[in-house]
Amino acid sequence: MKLLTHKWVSVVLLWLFVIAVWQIAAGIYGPDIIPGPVATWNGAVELLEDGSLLSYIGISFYRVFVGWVLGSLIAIPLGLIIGRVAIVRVFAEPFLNFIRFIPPIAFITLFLVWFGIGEQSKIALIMYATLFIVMMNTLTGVLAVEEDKVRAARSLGASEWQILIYVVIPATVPYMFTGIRLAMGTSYMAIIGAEMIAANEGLGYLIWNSRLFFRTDWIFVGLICLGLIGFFTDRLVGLLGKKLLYRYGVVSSEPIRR
Amino acid sequence: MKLLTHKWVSVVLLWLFVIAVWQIAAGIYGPDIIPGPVATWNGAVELLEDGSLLSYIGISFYRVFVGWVLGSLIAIPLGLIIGRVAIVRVFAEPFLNFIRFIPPIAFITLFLVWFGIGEQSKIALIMYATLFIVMMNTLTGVLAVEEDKVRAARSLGASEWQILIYVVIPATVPYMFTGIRLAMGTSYMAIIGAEMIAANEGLGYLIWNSRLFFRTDWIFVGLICLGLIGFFTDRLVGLLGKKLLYRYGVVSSEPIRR
Amino acid sequence: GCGKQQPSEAAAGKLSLTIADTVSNPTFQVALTEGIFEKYNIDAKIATFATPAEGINALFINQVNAAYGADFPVLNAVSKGEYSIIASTGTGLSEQDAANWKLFVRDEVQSAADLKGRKVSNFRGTFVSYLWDKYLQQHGLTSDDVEIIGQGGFDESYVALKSGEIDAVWVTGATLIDKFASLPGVHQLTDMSQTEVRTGGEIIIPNALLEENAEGVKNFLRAIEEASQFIQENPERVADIMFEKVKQPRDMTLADLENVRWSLQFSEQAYETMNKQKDYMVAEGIIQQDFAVKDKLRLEALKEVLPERVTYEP
Amino acid sequence: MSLPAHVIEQQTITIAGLNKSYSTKQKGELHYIIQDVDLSIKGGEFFVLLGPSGCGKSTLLNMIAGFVAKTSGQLQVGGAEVRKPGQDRAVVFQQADASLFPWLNVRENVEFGLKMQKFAKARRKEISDHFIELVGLKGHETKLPRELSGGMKQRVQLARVLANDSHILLMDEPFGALDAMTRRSMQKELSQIWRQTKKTVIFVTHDIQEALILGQRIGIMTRGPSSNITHIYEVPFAYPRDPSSAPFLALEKQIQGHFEHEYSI
Amino acid sequence: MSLPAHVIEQQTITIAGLNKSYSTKQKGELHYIIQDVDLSIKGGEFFVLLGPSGCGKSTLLNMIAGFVAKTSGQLQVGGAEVRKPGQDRAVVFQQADASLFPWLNVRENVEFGLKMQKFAKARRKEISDHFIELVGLKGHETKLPRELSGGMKQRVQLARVLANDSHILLMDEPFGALDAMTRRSMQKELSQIWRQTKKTVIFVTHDIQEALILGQRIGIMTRGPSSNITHIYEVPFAYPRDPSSAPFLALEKQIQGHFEHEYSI
Ligand SMILES: Nc1ncnc2c1ncn2[C@@H]1O[C@H](COP(=O)(O)OP(=O)(O)OP(=O)(O)O)[C@@H](O)[C@H]1O
Ligand SMILES: Nc1ncnc2c1ncn2[C@@H]1O[C@H](COP(=O)(O)OP(=O)(O)OP(=O)(O)O)[C@@H](O)[C@H]1O
Ligand SMILES: [Mg+2]
Ligand SMILES: [Mg+2]
Repeated sequence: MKLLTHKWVSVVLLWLFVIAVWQIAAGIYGPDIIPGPVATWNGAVELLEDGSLLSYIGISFYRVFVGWVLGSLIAIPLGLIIGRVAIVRVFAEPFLNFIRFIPPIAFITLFLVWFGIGEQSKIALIMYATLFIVMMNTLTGVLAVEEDKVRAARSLGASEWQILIYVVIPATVPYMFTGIRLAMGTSYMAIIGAEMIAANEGLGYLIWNSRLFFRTDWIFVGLICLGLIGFFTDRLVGLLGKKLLYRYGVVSSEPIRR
Repeated sequence: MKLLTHKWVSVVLLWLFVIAVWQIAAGIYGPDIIPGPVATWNGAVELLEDGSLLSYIGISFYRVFVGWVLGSLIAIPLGLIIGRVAIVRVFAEPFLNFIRFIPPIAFITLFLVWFGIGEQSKIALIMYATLFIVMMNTLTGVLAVEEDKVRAARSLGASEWQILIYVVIPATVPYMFTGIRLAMGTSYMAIIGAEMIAANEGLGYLIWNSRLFFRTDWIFVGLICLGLIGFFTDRLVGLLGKKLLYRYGVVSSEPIRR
Repeated sequence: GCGKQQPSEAAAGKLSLTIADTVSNPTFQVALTEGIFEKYNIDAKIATFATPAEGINALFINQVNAAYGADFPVLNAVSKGEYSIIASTGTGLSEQDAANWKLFVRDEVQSAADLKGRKVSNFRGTFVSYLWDKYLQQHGLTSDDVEIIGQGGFDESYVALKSGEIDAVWVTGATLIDKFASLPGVHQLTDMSQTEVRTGGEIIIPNALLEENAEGVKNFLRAIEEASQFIQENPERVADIMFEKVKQPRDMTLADLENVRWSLQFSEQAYETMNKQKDYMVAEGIIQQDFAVKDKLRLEALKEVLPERVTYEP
Repeated sequence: MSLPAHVIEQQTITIAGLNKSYSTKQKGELHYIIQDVDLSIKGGEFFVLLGPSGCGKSTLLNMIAGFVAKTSGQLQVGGAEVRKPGQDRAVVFQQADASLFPWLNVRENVEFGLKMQKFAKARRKEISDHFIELVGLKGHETKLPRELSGGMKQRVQLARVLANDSHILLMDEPFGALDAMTRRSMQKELSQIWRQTKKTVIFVTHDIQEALILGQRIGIMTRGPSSNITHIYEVPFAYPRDPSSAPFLALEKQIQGHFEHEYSI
Repeated sequence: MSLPAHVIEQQTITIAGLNKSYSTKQKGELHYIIQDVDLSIKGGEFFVLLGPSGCGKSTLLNMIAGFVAKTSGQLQVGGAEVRKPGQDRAVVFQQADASLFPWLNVRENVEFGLKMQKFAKARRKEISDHFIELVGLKGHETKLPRELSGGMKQRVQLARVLANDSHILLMDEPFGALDAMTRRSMQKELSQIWRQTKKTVIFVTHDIQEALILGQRIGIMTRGPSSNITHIYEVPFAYPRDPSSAPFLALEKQIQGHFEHEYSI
């Protein structure tokens, strides 16, 4: 038990178990339905040999990264404005509550029209996926700033602008960070949609295009890569947050459980 | 200002404003790219006349509803087990943190393979979209149950099983409810993916296939319907929660801000 | 699991079919709605997919037991397993059919030679890559001389061509051709009849189905033939059916019917066309295991139902 | 205080050489929270545990309750070693919000233990009626905890453990979160209830006045780490006690002096 | 207490016929929190506001601070009507966690007001050094609030408002969340600091003993709604005060009697 709860041991055991179940399932259902670990590995090797898998990972990561960063950069000021200005909030909230049920993929055609078939439209789709979640979390954070902090600052002589810069923004940092981290998850989720738009490469392209040729092994390769880079970048962001934002109350690098 | 912050006035004003902007944009880009409110309305009428829009809404709603309910019903016990049993948690968490970056749409081919071309695969996709979010929230809730409550119950003579039933589950209700409500959003988002699987009806089908016919007005009709039913069912679930789960600490029916 | 047929039904010639269809094909929808399948003792279901390729994929997992598609996905499918081509749909092979694939280009492109260094659209999972290959070859260019942009739909191509993000795209379908033709700064450079490329369409089913219920398969072909006749005679009715079933706008259906008419057959040309495309696919690595197209043909049912239409001699 | 001898026996708490340590990050090195505690509390006694914040009062109480395992030493209740929580020992927690069940109303909270033990409904009602009245919550039976004030919540906790008929009450700063006036009236009532019901009580606090109002004996815990009980004061005054009487104030001053040198920021 | 007359003038708080109401859900009906309050506090005074929970002490304090607008009546500080928060009136809040800036260390928190007013860095350091030392936090300058105990956090709040050189300190149960012993030592220090710095203090509490240890005058607020200040006790004892002295205890009893009838659950 002591040994089992030790993190690395258990993680390795878990993966061995998952792989075993997977292999058995593949044996039962056959490779077209469930490509087993070996078949998937072979598929991966095939893609690795000509370097395409690595370049796909690089390209998808780049798109996710840029879209996510830009989306967050836009979302944070918007969230701050919506949170601080009651009149804007009254207008924006019903709209946000309506639009949040519309998936990024629904915007493919429109984004194509607005941003063309190049990188822009793909990145815009990731931005869309990021935007609302960061905005909503920033907004929540702004509304959660303790009134006492604002009052204290005000009676210490801070102007409204100083209150925004020196109180509201730092107090909202943990919420922004949570939003940004959650948004990373949705960004990875949106990559398939983004790479449906005139893409010739990328993990989303791999997953989507492999459907046409019924290469379930490649679909598996794509899914696993997506999961893995998602997992590791999330950890990285978590650690960075803990290191850099400790002051602001970002104290845990554990994955957000929700 | 007083009048503006009054809810209904502001919501109506907001929509008038949105529609005006939309009409202007439509004028600039032309109906192929952005169908204006009038064109969209005409498209909606066309679909309404033979009853297909209503039946699409009904069908998509049914799929979302069934998948969401089933997904939640599976997710809650899983979340409880993962939360209560440390050894299961140690195994399950890395796996969950891996899989949460894989979007429902990536599973289209696989679910087609596993569940066929009927309703099952569509509902399974919605279930997948629901599953993790409800599971993660339930898990968070279980881990957040105050130790004092468990201790109190134990020294009042409750068995482990009674603690689960009479303490852990009721204490976790607000988290489950939050998870279920958030999952509703992702369920609506997943409907397009679900209805890519051999469907010839439903809002997702309408949105996706109208691309083939170049009917951007129908895409808009689909998106608006999706947003609206999402918005209203979310409100409904919120109100029901507040009414039925008040005891458990579900006290607000406001949309979840994140 | 809707694609499994009972042996007892086979004895009676009754056939349970799940057909992989695409949104814009009226044949099966009409046969179902007008009771033609029923008349031929066929219990048919239609599963609608966005593209033929996805429909054919559903064969592999026993979700459907009949599918149709153009040469490209069909060849891809038969290369992988126990499936047979039982007939050609008779579309796409004539010069007139080929002329329905138009090459639209930006005005900067006035001849094939101008395509050098330009961006051209490839509709993913279709024969268009083959078409580009042959077309460019014909004009002394190769695929390396252009930049190929993979695309997933004509709406994408339309927007991209309009904004100049691609310079050339092959388009088919009456409505789409009208739309593309009316784009400012865009003109039609040529059509496919000017190339050696033809692309047919075929119907494929699992071999097992032929063995178990040969009579049923014949009935299936008879039903298709009757539906094709009906479609030619009642275009308005077909447009209504298509709107009701899959929401294809009526004018679009009517315009397509003028050009695309199913007429079951199997000609020497159909075989040749497939053979050429197969060679290309093998060379490009799209098909991994080479095979002989003639081994994948099972034309006995068609020969019996429409003997005069089978002109191919092995 | 006239409990039968066997009952007193049964509720006696005997602690000898008790240790509790947590291993720190550097392996092997042990960090003692409490070390070598000796203590004996006899049935029916009101014992107060007084000590500075963080010294280990809660840890000791939790060990007696059976929530936390000891590292070594002897810890017996009624002659039997404590291994797990038992119905004989009930706990009143500091944070009522964390320990009451917010989805149950006052009556349901009070009846919780009885329900777990499958008492009949009528019997449950009878018992809960009695104790709800005893703690002065009659008329509030159907309110949810969130509709009560802090003082009322602590009364619910008290009624809950009394209804469960535990003989030993372990109370961990139960009035720490109340305002000064509510706290005073709760102290009075607890003292009354204790005298009526003859429970054994271990009451944790860091308020000297509170300790003197309530306790028969006051055990002083030293500052942590490795704290233990260095001194036990007997409080000879009759109940109810008057905090402004001279001997009370004298003893208060004496105990305060005891802490003075231990206390800076 | 030897402030120049014009300074005393400048810090005088004059309240007459002050009302505060919130409109309830049924439109038109007004719900008075406090009604018709008259009060006059002169510069340099230590005034304690004593009253039961929920009576409106915080509301009154927030009106003086300028955080909450009055409904009607007169509320002047230094002869001018209060309309918004001002640097002349500083507030020490009950919940240090809610009012300190957790991302700033002790020094940065103390310097916050100075920074907002664009003091030079060196000058800021000089001032903060002085007040950090005054409240006994020397050596803790670079700690973050979450690394401090409750008492230390309140010291930071105190240093923060002292550094800002506000003449009036409004303190809303600043020691309410501290444990009994820390609270006692903080009371001592606050009293000392007040005597050194000669601020005007309005101190809110519901602890009678605390009120008596600190205040020159104690204003008693009635239970809400529509509460006001019915009675003001003068506390004639010299500082530092001894809570076990007979006159102290007598006055404590008297004030307690004042509340007794107002207090049930
Ligand atoms: N699980 C644990 N692991 C390590 N150290 C612990 C653990 N639980 C408590 N401690 C430490 O034990 C010490 C005593 O804690 P305890 O809660 O018993 O103090 P206390 O006297 O009840 O304090 P307070 O008056 O603040 O309630 C503290 O220093 C605390 O940090
Ligand atoms: N914004 C508001 N709207 C309506 N009622 C309010 C508002 N703010 C405070 N109240 C009411 O005013 C009354 C007085 O509140 P206040 O916080 O001033 O009391 P208090 O004396 O400070 O209590 P405590 O001792 O608990 O701090 C309470 O009954 C409260 O419900
Ligand atoms: Mg404790
Ligand atoms: Mg208050």
